[in-house]
Amino acid sequence: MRRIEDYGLSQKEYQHILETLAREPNDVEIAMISVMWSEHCSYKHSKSSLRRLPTKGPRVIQGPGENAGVVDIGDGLAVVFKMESHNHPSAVEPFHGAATGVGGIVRDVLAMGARPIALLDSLRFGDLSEPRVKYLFSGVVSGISFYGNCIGVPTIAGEIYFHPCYTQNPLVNVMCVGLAEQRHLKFSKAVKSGASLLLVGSLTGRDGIGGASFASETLSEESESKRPCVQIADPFMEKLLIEACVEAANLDTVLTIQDLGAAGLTSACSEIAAKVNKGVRIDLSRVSVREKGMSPVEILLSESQERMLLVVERGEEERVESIFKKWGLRAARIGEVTDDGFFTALYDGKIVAQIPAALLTQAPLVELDPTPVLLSPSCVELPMPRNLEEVFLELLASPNICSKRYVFEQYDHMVGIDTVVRPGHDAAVLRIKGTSKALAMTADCNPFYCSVDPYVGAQIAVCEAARNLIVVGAEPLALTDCLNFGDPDKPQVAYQFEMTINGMRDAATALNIPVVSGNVSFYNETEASRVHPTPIVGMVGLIEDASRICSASFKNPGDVIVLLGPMSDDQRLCEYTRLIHKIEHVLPPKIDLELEKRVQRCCLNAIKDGLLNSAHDLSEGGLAVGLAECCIFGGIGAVCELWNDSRADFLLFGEGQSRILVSLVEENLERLIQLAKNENVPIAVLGRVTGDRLVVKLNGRKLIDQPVRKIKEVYESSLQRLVNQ
Amino acid sequence: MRKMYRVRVQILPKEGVFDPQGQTVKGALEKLGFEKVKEVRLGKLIEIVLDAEDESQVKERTKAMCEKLLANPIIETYQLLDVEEVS
Amino acid sequence: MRKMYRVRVQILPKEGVFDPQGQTVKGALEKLGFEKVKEVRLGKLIEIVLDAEDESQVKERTKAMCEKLLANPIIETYQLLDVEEVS
Amino acid sequence: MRCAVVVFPGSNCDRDAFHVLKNVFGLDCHYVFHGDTFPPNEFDLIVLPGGFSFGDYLRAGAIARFSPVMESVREAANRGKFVLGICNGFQILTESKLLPGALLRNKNLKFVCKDVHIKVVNNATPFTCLLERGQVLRMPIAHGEGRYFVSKDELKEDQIVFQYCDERGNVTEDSNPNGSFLNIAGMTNERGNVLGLMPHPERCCEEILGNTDGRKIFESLITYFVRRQEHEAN
Ligand SMILES: Nc1ncnc2c1ncn2[C@@H]1O[C@H](COP(=O)(O)OP(=O)(O)O)[C@@H](O)[C@H]1O
Ligand SMILES: [Mg+2]
Repeated sequence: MRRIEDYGLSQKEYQHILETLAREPNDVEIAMISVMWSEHCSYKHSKSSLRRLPTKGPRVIQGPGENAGVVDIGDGLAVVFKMESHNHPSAVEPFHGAATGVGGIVRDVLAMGARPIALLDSLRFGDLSEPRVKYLFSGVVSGISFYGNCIGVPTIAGEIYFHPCYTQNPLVNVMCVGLAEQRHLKFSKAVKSGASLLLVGSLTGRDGIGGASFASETLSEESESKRPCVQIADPFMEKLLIEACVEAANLDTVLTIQDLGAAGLTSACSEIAAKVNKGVRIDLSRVSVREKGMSPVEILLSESQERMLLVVERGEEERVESIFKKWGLRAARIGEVTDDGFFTALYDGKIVAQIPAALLTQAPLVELDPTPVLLSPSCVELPMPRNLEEVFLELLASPNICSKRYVFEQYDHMVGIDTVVRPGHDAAVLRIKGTSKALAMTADCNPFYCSVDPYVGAQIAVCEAARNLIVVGAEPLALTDCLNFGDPDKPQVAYQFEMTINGMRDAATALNIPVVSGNVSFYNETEASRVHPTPIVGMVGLIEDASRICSASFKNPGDVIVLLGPMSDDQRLCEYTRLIHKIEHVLPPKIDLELEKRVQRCCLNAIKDGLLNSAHDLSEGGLAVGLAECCIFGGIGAVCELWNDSRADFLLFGEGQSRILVSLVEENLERLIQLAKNENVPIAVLGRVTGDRLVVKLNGRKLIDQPVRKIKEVYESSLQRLVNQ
Repeated sequence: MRKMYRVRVQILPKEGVFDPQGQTVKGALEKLGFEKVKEVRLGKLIEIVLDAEDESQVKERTKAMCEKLLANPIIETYQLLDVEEVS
Repeated sequence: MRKMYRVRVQILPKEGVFDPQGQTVKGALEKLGFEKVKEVRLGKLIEIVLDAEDESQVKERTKAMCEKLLANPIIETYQLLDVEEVS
Repeated sequence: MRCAVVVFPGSNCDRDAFHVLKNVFGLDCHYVFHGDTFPPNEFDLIVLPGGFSFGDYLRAGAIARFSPVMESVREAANRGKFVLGICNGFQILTESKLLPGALLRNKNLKFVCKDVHIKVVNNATPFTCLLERGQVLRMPIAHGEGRYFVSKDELKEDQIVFQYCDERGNVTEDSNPNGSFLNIAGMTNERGNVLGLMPHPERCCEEILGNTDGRKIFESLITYFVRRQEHEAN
């Protein structure tokens, strides 16, 4: 019986195997099953909850279930995207862990027959004052830079937060967006028996064996020693794979494409087979290996990077092979699709494993056992700081608010020459050559909100992502997510997870934004700490008319500054309470999904009508930071006068939701007010774009009066200073 | 009396760790006609000049530097190549 | 009879070429308390296993590899460290 | 003007250069694969694009220079055809000895992608004939190995075409993004028909991208080419 636990299987799971097989599995088979049934591959803790998410929409070509989601954007084109985590590998070896994370998600997009056109990265680290955190941060950023730059896919957006809960559990989530002609998309349903399996790309080595199981465990001393051989990134190989796969995808005789990720060949082959109720028969002796003496199990479970599997019409292999050869890559026919539903692996002419493919892909699900966690109080009486201008500057310098320029300047964000709105704004925008369209993309999640109220936090993550797209003039198309949590067998974690799913479901339903792909990463905890629930939302939007792209920067002196949405003094959790008052256990801001929807619609219509010169979503740091950012981006000042009896600190820094700061020429103001009225959206004129200082007055009294040059300096130099300290 | 030493350290990818850099160089060498090349591994060479009392102190210090900073034990091994007194 | 050899080559930035990597490592070492470090230079170490008739052939080949590909004489110098027969 | 964009396996700005030459300037443009060769008179302009030609793990451009296509590029250069190496293309040109010097890791050891300003030092080249001496252009850079190094005796002043500078054209240390010797951003060969530059002119040729300063380099080339042809015809 010891052997079962060694494989990380439960007694119950083992019984299930015995019943299905009607015999004992051999050593190879049980190893395959055990990896495939790890949380990382099987989603056994999350699958049933994920079913609650809305996944359908008129534009959705492919929702969850394939390597990446696919959305129709007209002109015969489709946008393909997905997000994935590489947290555990990055905690151990930040550079190669993050780099291989980029590689993995790129191959998911490639597998759909799309050309990768953009990367986004969502990162979480501990406090930057710790040397180990600095090491992880620098390693992760240079790993992403190394890989993304080399493969020529621009990294155009992302987000970074710092909090001690991530000290030992950094999060590295990467999203890839691809573009494809619809007629060249590849789906697993095209797989037919008799078709050949071609393994292409890198040699198969011993690297990463057991990686999936490793990612399905809490990090501890013991897991340090169980650590699989670290995977080394080879972006040049990936670049060759991209070119060759994109070319091969143009052939109708290439039926489907599958990446090799966790659990390597075992996972790739069983997915190909099980999705269409077929089997596969592969000969492991035909797999080109990097090291001598690799055993069948090692070949089956190797997680060597930069490999893909192509399912090719029988007799058409040569044509495909010649494409790969042109790019200097090998393609080996390792087997074929069969009718029998079995995953059969041969080695040296002998069968070494033969089990139903569906047994591998359908692990028995585990029921979550959530225990509600009491919510924290909503209000506390906080003392009023003496000098709000100092608070303002401190907030601008907070690593959670300040510019991430230090990071995104290390990423090539222009290769491809489509980047119209560069990183640093609400959402990045890529034009689509040969059309009048553009795509906007963003990734968002405020983990502090989620830690106190995961339901509201998840709603806000979805709303904020959508708002970020709206303000550049894009219509949100669909979202992908990466759900980062602790150990799901712990009742509090299970509860956080369930509430998060509900929050995402409700917001996505209200805003009509389907979920088309995603990823779950559990076990982001150590004995000492556990990550905040961190459901990253990645979202892609469509701009029909690329000449109507809006951005956050104030543009022209004399323009009127207007707040769309409520003038709020929301006194709940925000960066201000955390940073200045050291309070992080109060409820996050409220969110009213109906209001949110109306504000977004109003703003989008105003942009489409050409009324606005700038639009900026208000988030961390509230109104004051929002104003500062518009000034900094535009290199121009503003004077705003607020008349309000509420608390000055929360008026300036509170993070009330559903608010967008816009600027426009005075002639358009009437029309904007009319639009807001029609949508029943609160609207307030705050001031004007002018001069070279940001001045904010409340009830006639100056609260902030700073040169734009100075706040720009604070905002843009802070991160680098923290890293170098 | 303190003396000056020059020490050289090599850092190579650990046995079993994939070395795409070495692979690429090997491929290029083969293409250039050096077909007899069986294996190439690419690593770092670090030359350090330091002040110490004697050779054994140099060695001990250098070892500490490697373990603390110069080598990444997860993927690399280090080796002291030589120590030489310099004036 | 042909034999297998392992040869090691070091490639260092040429005198007069600024070596920011070496500088950075030196700075980091000092920060860690290794204050006696006077100078650090960072280069490449390439280990090549190849087939040859004898040592002198190995040396000649390796030299050719360095001149053709491995080192750029404008910025780097190379040096054969050792040749060793392996089985 | 017939143009070629050379494609190394790891080139990743090849399609960008192609798009600009073909769709922005309407030139007759072709891809040439690294393993192919072409007759020396086939193309009037050959672009070596940015990217990571062969992964560039050893040294940027070190392996690319042995590609068969580089023999053709060399011959075309000898015949006075225009050769433009951008970023990785610049690195390949120095490795190939078509240009003097070498490109080293950036001084701060980090890849850098941002807009910089460069100043026209020499406008007596086909690449700069429509520009004024001292004129300042804004252009994106994106490289990890852009620190230009050349020994003094190898350098002839008039081979320097562009220098990194500030907005007003002052060549300062602060405006040097990678530690290049003399802030050098672009160099030609002695004859003036081969230009290597680290900034990416192809990234700033269209209004929608917010900057069209790069057009001036291509426009110069086209103008020079037409003038030369007229001259030869007479
Ligand atoms: N949080 C989620 N929300 C929606 N879909 C999800 C989520 N997590 C995973 N999925 C979907 O489940 C499938 C399996 O995911 P995953 O194992 O990460 O894919 P892959 O094997 O390509 O890495 C994918 O189609 C993915 O989009
Ligand atoms: Mg996949």
